[in-house]
Amino acid sequence: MGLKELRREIAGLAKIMNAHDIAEIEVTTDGVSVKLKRAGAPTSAQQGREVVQPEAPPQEKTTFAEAAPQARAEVTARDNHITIPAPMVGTFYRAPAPDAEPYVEIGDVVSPGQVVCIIEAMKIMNEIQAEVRGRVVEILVENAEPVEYGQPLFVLEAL
Amino acid sequence: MGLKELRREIAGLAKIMNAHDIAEIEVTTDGVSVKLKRAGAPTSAQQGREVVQPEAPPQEKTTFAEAAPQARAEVTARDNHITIPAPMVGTFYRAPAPDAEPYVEIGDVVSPGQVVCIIEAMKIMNEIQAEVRGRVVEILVENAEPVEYGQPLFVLEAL
Amino acid sequence: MSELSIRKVLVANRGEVAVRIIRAAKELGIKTVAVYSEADRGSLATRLADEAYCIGPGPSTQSYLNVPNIISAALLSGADAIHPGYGFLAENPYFAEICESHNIRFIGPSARVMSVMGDKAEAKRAMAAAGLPVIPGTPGVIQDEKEALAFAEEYGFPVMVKAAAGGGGKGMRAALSRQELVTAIRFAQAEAEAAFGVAGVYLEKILDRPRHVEVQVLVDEDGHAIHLGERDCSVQRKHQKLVEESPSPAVDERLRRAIGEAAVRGALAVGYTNAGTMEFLVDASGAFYFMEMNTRVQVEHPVTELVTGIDIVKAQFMIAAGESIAVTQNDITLSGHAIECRINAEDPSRNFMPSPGRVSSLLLPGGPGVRVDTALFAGCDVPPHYDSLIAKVAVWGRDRTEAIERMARALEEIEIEGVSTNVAFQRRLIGSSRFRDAAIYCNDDVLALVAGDEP
Amino acid sequence: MSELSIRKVLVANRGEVAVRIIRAAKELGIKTVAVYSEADRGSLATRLADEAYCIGPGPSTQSYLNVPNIISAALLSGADAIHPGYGFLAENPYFAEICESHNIRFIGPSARVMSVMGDKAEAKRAMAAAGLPVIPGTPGVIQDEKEALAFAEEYGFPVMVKAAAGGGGKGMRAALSRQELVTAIRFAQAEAEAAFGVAGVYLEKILDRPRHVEVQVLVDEDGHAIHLGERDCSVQRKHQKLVEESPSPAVDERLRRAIGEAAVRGALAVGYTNAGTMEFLVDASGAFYFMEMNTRVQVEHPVTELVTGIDIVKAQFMIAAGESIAVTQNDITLSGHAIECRINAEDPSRNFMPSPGRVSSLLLPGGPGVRVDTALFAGCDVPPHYDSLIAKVAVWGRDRTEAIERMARALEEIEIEGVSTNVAFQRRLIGSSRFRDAAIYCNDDVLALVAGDEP
Repeated sequence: MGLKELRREIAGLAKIMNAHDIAEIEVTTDGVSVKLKRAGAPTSAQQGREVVQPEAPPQEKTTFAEAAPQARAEVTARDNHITIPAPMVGTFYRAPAPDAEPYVEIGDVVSPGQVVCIIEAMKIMNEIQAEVRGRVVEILVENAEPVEYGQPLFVLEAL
Repeated sequence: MGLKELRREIAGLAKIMNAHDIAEIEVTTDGVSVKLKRAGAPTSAQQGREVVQPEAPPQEKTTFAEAAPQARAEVTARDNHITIPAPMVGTFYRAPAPDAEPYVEIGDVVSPGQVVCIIEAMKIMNEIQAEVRGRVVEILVENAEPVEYGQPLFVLEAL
Repeated sequence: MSELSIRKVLVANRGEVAVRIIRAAKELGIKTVAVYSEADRGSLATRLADEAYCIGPGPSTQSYLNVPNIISAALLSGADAIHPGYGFLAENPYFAEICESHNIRFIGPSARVMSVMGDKAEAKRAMAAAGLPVIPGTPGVIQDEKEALAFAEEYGFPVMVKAAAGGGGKGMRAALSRQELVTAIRFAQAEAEAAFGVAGVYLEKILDRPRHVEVQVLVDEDGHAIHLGERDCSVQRKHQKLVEESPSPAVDERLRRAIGEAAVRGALAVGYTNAGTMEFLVDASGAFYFMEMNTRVQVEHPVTELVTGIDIVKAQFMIAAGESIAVTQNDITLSGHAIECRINAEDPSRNFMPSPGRVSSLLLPGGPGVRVDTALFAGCDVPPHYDSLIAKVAVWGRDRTEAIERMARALEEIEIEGVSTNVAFQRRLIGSSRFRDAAIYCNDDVLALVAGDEP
Repeated sequence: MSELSIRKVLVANRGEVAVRIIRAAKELGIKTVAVYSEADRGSLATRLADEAYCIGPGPSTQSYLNVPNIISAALLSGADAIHPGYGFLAENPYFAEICESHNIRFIGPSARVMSVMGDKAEAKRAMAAAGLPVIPGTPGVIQDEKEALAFAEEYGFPVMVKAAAGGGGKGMRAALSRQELVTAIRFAQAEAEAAFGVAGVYLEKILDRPRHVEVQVLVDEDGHAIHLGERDCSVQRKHQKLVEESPSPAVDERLRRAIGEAAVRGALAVGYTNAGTMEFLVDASGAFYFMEMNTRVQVEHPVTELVTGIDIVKAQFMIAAGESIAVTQNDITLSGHAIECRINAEDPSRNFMPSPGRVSSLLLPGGPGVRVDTALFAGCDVPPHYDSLIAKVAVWGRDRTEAIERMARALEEIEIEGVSTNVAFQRRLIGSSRFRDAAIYCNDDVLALVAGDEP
């Protein structure tokens, strides 16, 4: 890594330190080692260096999907849980018709290719299929609610 | 990396430090190792490598006092070294007259109340006195140079 | 506040223009819906809008060009209008039609007019029919050298020989004299044959020191039309505008009236509505020629706003809402002088390669006479998927000299860390004697000009 | 670029006004020297200036009021002029004199004029002598009730009885009728006696719905004087201006001419030079009365710049450099409407207590018609030693309605984290019906007004 590239990283770290009142940062990776220490802060040996996570963008105002994550169009794994995100913008329906049974309920086991819900977009009903086998442990959206691209719809437990 | 190129990077680092109140930065990459430390901060064992001195505030363009630190009107201690800063803006003179002997030389021991230099401000000659006893180890400003408020003039070794 | 028939608008764009549109809507009391790609999560537009919907991943084909997702977001959010900004879907008649078919007002001209003016050849024919001068050229492929010589004789040298199937400079030759013309035709035909398999060439007049001068027009749905004077966008690099100003240093009151009237006449001839820009070339003699029309808001619209006091994006909303234009041509005067510099995330030292990244620190210029349009903030990302335009610095001055001094000052203030930008290049450009003398023309190599001006 | 007789200016101030002055100087090609206290190390002014000198510790008595250090810095840096901004040394005739004695141009009027106009009573006498109306009052302490009644009869009720030795509202009583007047005098005398040991009182007319209307004047060293119209600064909290606008909604063309001519006459009568502001009270009938003169640039000068296009700080430099004012009164027209909101680092929920600290994140408004004057940047400090003004948000609109809508939009955009500010309070103020109706007067309790307007 060049020093110029590295500087950008250090600026990011410094900002993090400033925003989070970190006293020092020491980084060693791929032959690069960086150490930052804040002024004013007690420069003593503090253990348990804080690891700062990439912070959330400030003040995002989505009307729905308040926890809209970095979801991908493909399923994303978290522990042994798998999320099915919305592949398009539209209205989420759990059943093929208002009086019909929902495609899936909590506890159901779904297989790849099985339809789990419908998203209506521009008056077209799009069947959304599971891509992996798993047990439905959570349904994150109410019936007939709007969903945005990437919004998590179901949580499956991988089987 | 050429020294010129490196200097630009160091300037960038210094700017980052100042903007974010960082005490020290130490970087090792691609055979280059850089370490920066801010002035006011209590120093931890510093040796070897490039030590970039207390940097100027971001893009500060003083014509003089390139190393203007966070100096106070009172002397500030660093290890057993004591700095005498300029208590006013003006022109620094080491001697009472152009052909006179300097008030002090390196190696001299000064006592509290002893005149160490003159700062001329608005045509008035102000005698600057030592406030503590110590041996002069460094004279930081050339004769007849302008000094700004707080700029370090002498380094004494406390006795 | 507002009693407009538009209550909520979806902004089908990103970056500075999305922010610009949201600002106009807010001032009109219109609710705003931002849409964003995954790469633009947390962008300024999403922060400023009342609502924000993710419409797809970073690549624009899957997000900002994803018509079903954009229309769905509009329907779900209850937006009754869509503003397309510039670029992306702004000049796509198909998209305008889909909006209409969903009872969503498309902020722009009708799909029909957009189709006509979107086809450069058709637009030229329509404008010629409306009596606008177009760049003289042979009516089509020349049949023989005699026809070419006759054309050159009539319009004078130099002329350009162009391959009918051309593109990318292939099959293009300039000719300064009769002898050169014959050679040029043969060369161009041979090159065209080799490159495109078709030897046909046509001739066009080459203009002396051409300037890009465009006229902003506004037409409401009752056919009331005005123009807001001209912008001079002659400072370009590879056909990319770099600096725009209004008024044009090359346009006097007489020419302003003539070119403005021509622009309005052309717009009315095709039944144009809403804001649009008629682009002309003006040569050293002051003759002007229609080039093309942009059927949307332009990147450089702020310079016109600064000298006329008219908010063009608000006017777009008002017109789309069926309101009449409240001012007459006589109310429009160009007061003072405005200049805009485009700030791009690109590296001039590496052939202006785009430079995406995270903006680690940011200082934007301010104070008297300075306007900044940007979606930047400290800590924001400049994604690699989109146009490199990240900020527009515009200034107003009592005259061109004050505007230039102010722009130099503003460019000195600006600090963008984390991505490479063309700020230093723009500083040199604005400080160059050629710019100060208003002596940069469309066909100039700006890079060389600026380099030559170095101390 | 510049051939001014001023080549290098030391800016003897801090914060937004130091930045404002540096911007003007840069546009004129004048080199800039910033001075800063230890609390302002790394401030925006020091970053933008060509040179920067530390002149003392945080407290202003030891830095920005430290005349020897400031003069030394000017001498050492070779500055040939000092701009004092507003506050600090701006209206200190002693400082102006010291500058002159060191051959440093003081950017402002002469020390002599500053002395005259700096003494409120003397200024009133001088302006009355020049034929300007001053607020009617008894010539001095009243001798008996008969004199008081005669005064009230002549000028009409209501009148204010004020202790000659007064201050802080003590010994002040309003009277609406003859009967009340007699009582008021006795009460005021008793209160004055108790508070100050002196019973003497005088009378002043109480104005009906008074507005603070001030006129910006420019006078060059040849005595060529113009005014730049008026600013309305009636929206105040405890005599602190909060919102300023130009033109005044209460001033018509006739009154503008009258008050403007009076301002120019007054300035010329005392031999005033450079930029200055004549402050008047205007009552509901349109009568105006001289209050005082500010012999420096005002915080609220941007609103005048926005409607006239004149750069007032540049004009200060030009005049100080001996240049003539290039425009005549007829060239000055107020175009559109401008409003400024002062953004202070203070906590409205804690009685507007100052709120110093570090600005952790910052988003300033931009886009059409918005001007921000500030020294803030993300990561900067707001030191506890100084005035709480941290930013000025000014907008321009074609009319007052557009300006209000634009200000509402700008205030919605602004985000300052790390210190408490009055932004939310300003939003409510600008959104209030009383402000929209231009029905806020100097004597109104703005806090109550805004609270009463809550839904």
